[in-house]
Amino acid sequence: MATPVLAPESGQTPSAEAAVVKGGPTVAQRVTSFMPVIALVALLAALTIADPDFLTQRSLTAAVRTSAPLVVLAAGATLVVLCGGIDLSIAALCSLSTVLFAMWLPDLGGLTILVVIAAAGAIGAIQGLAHVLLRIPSFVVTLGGMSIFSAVALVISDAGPIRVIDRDATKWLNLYVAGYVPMSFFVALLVVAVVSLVLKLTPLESFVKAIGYSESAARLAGTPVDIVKVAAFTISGACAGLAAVMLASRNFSGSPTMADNLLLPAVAAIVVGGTAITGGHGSLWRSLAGALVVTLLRVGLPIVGVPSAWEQILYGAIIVAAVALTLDRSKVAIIK
Amino acid sequence: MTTNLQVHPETEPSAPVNALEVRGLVKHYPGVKALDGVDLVVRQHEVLGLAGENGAGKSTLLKALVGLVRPDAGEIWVRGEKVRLRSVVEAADHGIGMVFQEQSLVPNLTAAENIVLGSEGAGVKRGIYRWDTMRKLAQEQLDKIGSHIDPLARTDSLSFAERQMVEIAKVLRIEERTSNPPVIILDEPTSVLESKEIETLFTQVRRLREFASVVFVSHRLDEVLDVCDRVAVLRGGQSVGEMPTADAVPTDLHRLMIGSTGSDDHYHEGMSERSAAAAEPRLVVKGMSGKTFRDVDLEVRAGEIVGIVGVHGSGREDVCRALFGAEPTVAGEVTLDGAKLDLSGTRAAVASGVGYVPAERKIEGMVGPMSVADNMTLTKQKSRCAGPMVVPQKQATLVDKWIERLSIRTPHRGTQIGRLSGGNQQKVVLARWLVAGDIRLLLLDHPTRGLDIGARSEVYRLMRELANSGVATVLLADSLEEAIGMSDRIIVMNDGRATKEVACPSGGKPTPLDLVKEMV
Amino acid sequence: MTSPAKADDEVAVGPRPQPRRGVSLRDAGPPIALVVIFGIFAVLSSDFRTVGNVQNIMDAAAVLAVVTCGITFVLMMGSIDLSAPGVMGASAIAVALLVANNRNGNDLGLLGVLVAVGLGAALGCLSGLALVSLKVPSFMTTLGVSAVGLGIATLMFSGVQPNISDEMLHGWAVNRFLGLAYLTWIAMGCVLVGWLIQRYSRLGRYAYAIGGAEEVLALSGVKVAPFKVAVFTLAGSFYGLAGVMVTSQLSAGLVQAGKGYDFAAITAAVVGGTLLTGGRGGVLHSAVGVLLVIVLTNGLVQIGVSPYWQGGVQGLIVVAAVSAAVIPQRRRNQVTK
Amino acid sequence: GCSEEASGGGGNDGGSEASACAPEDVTLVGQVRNESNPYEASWLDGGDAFAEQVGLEQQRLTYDGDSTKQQEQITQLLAGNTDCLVMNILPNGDSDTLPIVEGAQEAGAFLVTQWNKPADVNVEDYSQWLSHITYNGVESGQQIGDALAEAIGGSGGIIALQGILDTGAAKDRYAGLEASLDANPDVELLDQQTANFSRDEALAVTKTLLTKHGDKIKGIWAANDDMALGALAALEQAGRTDVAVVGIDAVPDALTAIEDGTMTATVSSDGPWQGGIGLAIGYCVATGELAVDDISAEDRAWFAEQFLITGDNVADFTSPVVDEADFDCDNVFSRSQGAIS
Ligand SMILES: Nc1ncnc2c1ncn2[C@@H]1O[C@H](COP(=O)(O)OP(=O)(O)OP(=O)(O)O)[C@@H](O)[C@H]1O
Ligand SMILES: Nc1ncnc2c1ncn2[C@@H]1O[C@H](COP(=O)(O)OP(=O)(O)OP(=O)(O)O)[C@@H](O)[C@H]1O
Ligand SMILES: [Mg+2]
Ligand SMILES: [Mg+2]
Repeated sequence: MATPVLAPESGQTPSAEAAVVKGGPTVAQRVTSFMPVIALVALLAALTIADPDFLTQRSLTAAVRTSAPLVVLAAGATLVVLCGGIDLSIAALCSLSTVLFAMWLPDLGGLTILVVIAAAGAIGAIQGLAHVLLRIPSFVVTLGGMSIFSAVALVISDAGPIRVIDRDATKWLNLYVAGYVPMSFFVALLVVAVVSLVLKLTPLESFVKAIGYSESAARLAGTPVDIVKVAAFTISGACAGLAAVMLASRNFSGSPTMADNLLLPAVAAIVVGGTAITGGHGSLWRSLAGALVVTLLRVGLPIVGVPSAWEQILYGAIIVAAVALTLDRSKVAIIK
Repeated sequence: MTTNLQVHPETEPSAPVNALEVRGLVKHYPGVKALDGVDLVVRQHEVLGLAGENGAGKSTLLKALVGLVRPDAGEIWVRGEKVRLRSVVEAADHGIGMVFQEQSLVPNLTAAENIVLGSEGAGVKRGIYRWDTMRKLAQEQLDKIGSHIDPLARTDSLSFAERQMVEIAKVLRIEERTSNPPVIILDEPTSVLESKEIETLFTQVRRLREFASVVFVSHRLDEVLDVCDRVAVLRGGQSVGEMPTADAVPTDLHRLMIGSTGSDDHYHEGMSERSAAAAEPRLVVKGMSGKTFRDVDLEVRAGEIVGIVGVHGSGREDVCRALFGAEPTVAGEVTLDGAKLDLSGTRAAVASGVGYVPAERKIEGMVGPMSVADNMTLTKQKSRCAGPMVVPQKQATLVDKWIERLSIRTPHRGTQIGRLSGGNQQKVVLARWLVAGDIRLLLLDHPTRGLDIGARSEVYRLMRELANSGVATVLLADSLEEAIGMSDRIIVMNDGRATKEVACPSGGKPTPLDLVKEMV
Repeated sequence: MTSPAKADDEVAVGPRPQPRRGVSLRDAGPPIALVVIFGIFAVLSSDFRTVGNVQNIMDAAAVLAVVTCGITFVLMMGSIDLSAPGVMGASAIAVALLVANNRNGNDLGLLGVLVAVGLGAALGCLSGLALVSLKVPSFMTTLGVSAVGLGIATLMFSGVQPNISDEMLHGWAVNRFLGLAYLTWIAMGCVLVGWLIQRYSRLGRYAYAIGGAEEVLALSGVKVAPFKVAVFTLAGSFYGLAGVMVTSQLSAGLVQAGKGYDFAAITAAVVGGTLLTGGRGGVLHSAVGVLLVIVLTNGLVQIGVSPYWQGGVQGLIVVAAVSAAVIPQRRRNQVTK
Repeated sequence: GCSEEASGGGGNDGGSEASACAPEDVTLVGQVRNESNPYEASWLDGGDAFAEQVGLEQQRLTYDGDSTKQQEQITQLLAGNTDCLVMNILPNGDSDTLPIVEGAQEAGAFLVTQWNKPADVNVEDYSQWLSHITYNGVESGQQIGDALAEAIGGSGGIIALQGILDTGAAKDRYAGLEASLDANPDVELLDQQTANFSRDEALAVTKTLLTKHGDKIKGIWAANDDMALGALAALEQAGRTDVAVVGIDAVPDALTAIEDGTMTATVSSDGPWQGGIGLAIGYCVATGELAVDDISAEDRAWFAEQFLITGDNVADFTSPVVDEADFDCDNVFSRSQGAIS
């Protein structure tokens, strides 16, 4: 065997070129990206079967109107999650913002909406800065933020609700677009659409995903990691401010604990939408669908007559099942 | 585990029994035929080299041999028995073990635990650790390869080479599982080692041959010829031939691998031309100090390639990172083309035309789940944007051009980069700095790690082209030969200081020995 | 909040290894912080530095310590666990209904406690099974299991408060040994057991390894799924015991027995130096974290900080403590999630 | 374009003039925080008892003490058929009342609220908000404060456990304590902390305060019985038997404790009655037996009768019975102690 033994010459280049195929998503991938919507429809169908009265236009309108603040909260926090972090402060910041809104409204009038959103955005930015400059995990920064915002809200409101007397500033939120779509939900859709489009059309989407999947690679590729992260926290904060305006306009008051219970539903909405909690993979549209699923579970189960104890058990089972459906595992290496 | 053995005596291959035999193995991935009917024979007590370009299917084949890849078709025979391997454990039961291309130790466990991981045997009784036994078991394995590592040291406190030893000690555990001589598979074990460490490894491999068969993969053909008894070559997922190494030379192998003879001028020295601009110094570093290096002076002229050599811990990686703003500096003055270079962060570095290719490709170089196109254009936004907007068409054209130019093997620009073979991933990472054409200083940390000889040659050619166009390059080479072959000047670093500068012009190259003297 | 293990900066430092023997600064930070904060409160408040108050702090730490013990194993794997409120609620009501009580004729005593702990283990197992079989992130499975646990608790509660009259269980909260309540000794026992599991059992070491590099375990032929399920089961049984302890303290089974313990325990573990990305820290770290949190809560009341501000001050100190602990390890290209 | 209120078509705005509902068409809804709290569970049971009395079923809703969830449920409920909908609601906090009221008004549902209402919101301004019932928190806070002062012999230190800080109930009760302290100048308030109406938190807070103030503590004032019971557990664990404890709500455990002599006093809040009475008022109006216009201004927002329960009279309260007669349309306001001032 002194001479090399050549295998029979097959093709000239039996390499990958011969096997080049069209890139882009396969059928299976396409289906998984629609899974959040499929889960939503399935849930709606189940609720309708449980109580046929549930599927009326009035009832659906009410449900999407109800979901608006949750959609906004979840959409904002989705950006942080996509960057690989988490924002646990959204709910407390939202509560604080309702208080600020109610306090400032008499002086600032219609401008209050913008001022509150800007203030909440600024607070979000401070958290983002603390996260990137001090290198503290976002979980810890926002956990601290959560208790600090709650304390501030309690102190400035003297631990009580503040009435919103002047309802003109937020009256428009209670209108309907095209007769059926509640304005607040429309605004929520607008937020999701605008942020998604900005991401899609600019390099931001690849920045955010690169940071989420592998921050060190993103940094060594020279992407503006810190700026993008701070921006994500800022938008997350601003969304909390917008959600606060929606809640305050719905409740005619601001209160230091108003939105506190929306934290876990908002994070659940993100995960139910199929966004990877580890970062990188996901989108705001998914969180929109997730927020609708969570809202339907929150309001639908009791309204169709599921008893309280069973409601919780079903809620637990269904959100897990929903995530089992929606998460695209080909994009997430290890499920932690 | 005998239930998994399916013995077909009637088709038993003729004696002497081969340690391992592969027949017609096929494996498809979406868009890629990674294995296309591979045949391979590993004899008892031999070191078999496996060569092939990046993406030829070497790793896939080897993973199939340890049950990590389920082949679509084909047969695997172990010592005359046809087997079906469904997991690492089953493979180990048949005496096959592997050291993976990416190091695979748990960093926060002790070396001892890593060595016995998955087959603790007497080290764990009813779920309870018996540290003494565990240590003894690990020590036995370490003794086999004559290593003096403390078995109870945490793995992430060990050096790279020590970790490699732990990996080998670990893979030798399979001896305890079978009475037969084991088959040890080493997938590119040398790509992360320094030359001294490689020598140690080769000593081990030769020792292993006494009682085992070894399959050895490397892109450094001289190594393959050095340590192996026989080489088999894969191309495009097929076996294209094999030869004994006794009197083979790298070009023979090379010819088999790519189907034609490569040029002898491996490092494209002929291409090197000193442009007029070459005279002016581009990068000037004066007295730069950081955590792991002190008072480093460095000058790189436009169009020059300067290699930095040194052993692990010499601080050369950190110098590179510091120049890219990825590692803090405490003192020093750095100018690029006369202007002060901002070392405050990677953004600033990129903005001033500095590029960096990190050694840790998987972690720092690329974003695995993102597409080839996105990875390639992550840095240079202008190349794919109009104003603030991404223009998909522009990006597609550009990316396709570079895929073509660097012959990157990918089904599509939209394929996740993580699905490419290591070499092709590296090409994408390199391409990232080239797409905009505005690079002034390129810092290359092991740019050819894991690349096949063809791809290497490609990268070298690219480096030459860039140099000719005036780019200043700092190269931390994969091997001394590479440093010598590519560099115009070589800086030797030792213990955080630049201790020596060696001129390295074409025609007047120093020998590796000259450098090693300075390094230690 | 958890990142793929490979992205962890611990792995990234690979080529530039630093010997890590002895006590690292990261390990020393939380105990130092504990001593400093304790010292500050002791100076500020004479009520704080009494023996009675130290006993009180130890007693108050008992339940949180047990919960944190459980959650530490999950965090060590790089997963997260939000199921404590539901699991504790279910086991609290279960034990109240199983030992001598005012609702039914049961009087199972210690057996009742074991059954309640078993219920906790079963719920934990459910989280783990959903994680490995449905491949749903633990964040969601444990959130779901928490809701399920609360539902089960509410079903068992059925509108009438179960009060316990069991002498043994009641005595755990009331009787003292060496100045500390039996419950506190039980908690210390849990920490010890947890530490032994972490150090000397395959389960504990594998949990640690899963957090370090899960994919490597698979390459080594270790099936990680059963260990993950086992870790969640272990955590669940700690929560179950914590629920029993709350019932013992209140002499009554409360559905809300575990309210707030999920985040409190995560905070304690993180403050103690356990990384949310896994592979670092441990039961002893967490025990220090628990003491830190409890000392803070207690001290703020003792020095008379307004109740409105207490949460805020606590949040601020937690952030400050963690940032002080990370400053020594800050690196340029460090990944913080 | 935008149009105002497209989906509210089902409501008969200001529908008090609309034709009365047939009794079987009435939908009864009771909503409380959760069923895992004995007081609120008994409230829903009281609602069930009333529903059974009139041959209907009560829909039981709970919202986990989550204001947003409460609003969401109400919105969803009001988006269904609201023609003969009767709601007996426990708003989570003061601020949650108004949106519920406005929603019910718009949808034409019949609403009775209890406990929480902002002081400046007037029930009479709404035709569908039939009545608001509460107990006089200032009075109950003061009553137990006085009982506590008496139990410790008129002088000594006490500590106070506050409820959820942003609820009217917590504030009123605390105001009552302050009034009682004014009347008992020798009683000193050593410390006050919130334990959020929770037994568990009360246990922890009390333990800390016990070590802080030690033997100076002679009494503990708790804004509800759950916290009082938590304080009792803390006292027992500290081996203290010399401290008097008072609470509010008269939950069964507290009554037992008063019988045993470990607790000093509480104030009755009659959960089952509250659960029934709200539905009863709504039912009477919905079926036309009672016209909103005929309800006197005093009965639109009123304090319900409450009793201070001590060792002397505890036997009268240990087995509360719902008297069906209380729910007769002529009787629904019989427990009124007068309008909320
Ligand atoms: N998990 C996977 N999914 C899709 N394609 C894959 C996967 N693993 C390997 N491939 C493809 O199979 C082919 C063979 O890859 P393999 O890793 O075996 O190459 P190799 O010879 O080891 O290359 P290198 O020398 O670069 O390591 C490549 O084209 C690669 O892109
Ligand atoms: N002789 C031994 N007996 C028991 N356990 C040991 C022994 N040696 C090492 N170990 C285990 O190996 C691990 C690694 O050792 P090392 O001293 O580095 O601790 P570590 O991993 O840093 O632990 P920690 O995170 O708790 O500080 C230890 O956590 C310990 O569990
Ligand atoms: Mg390979
Ligand atoms: Mg240690």
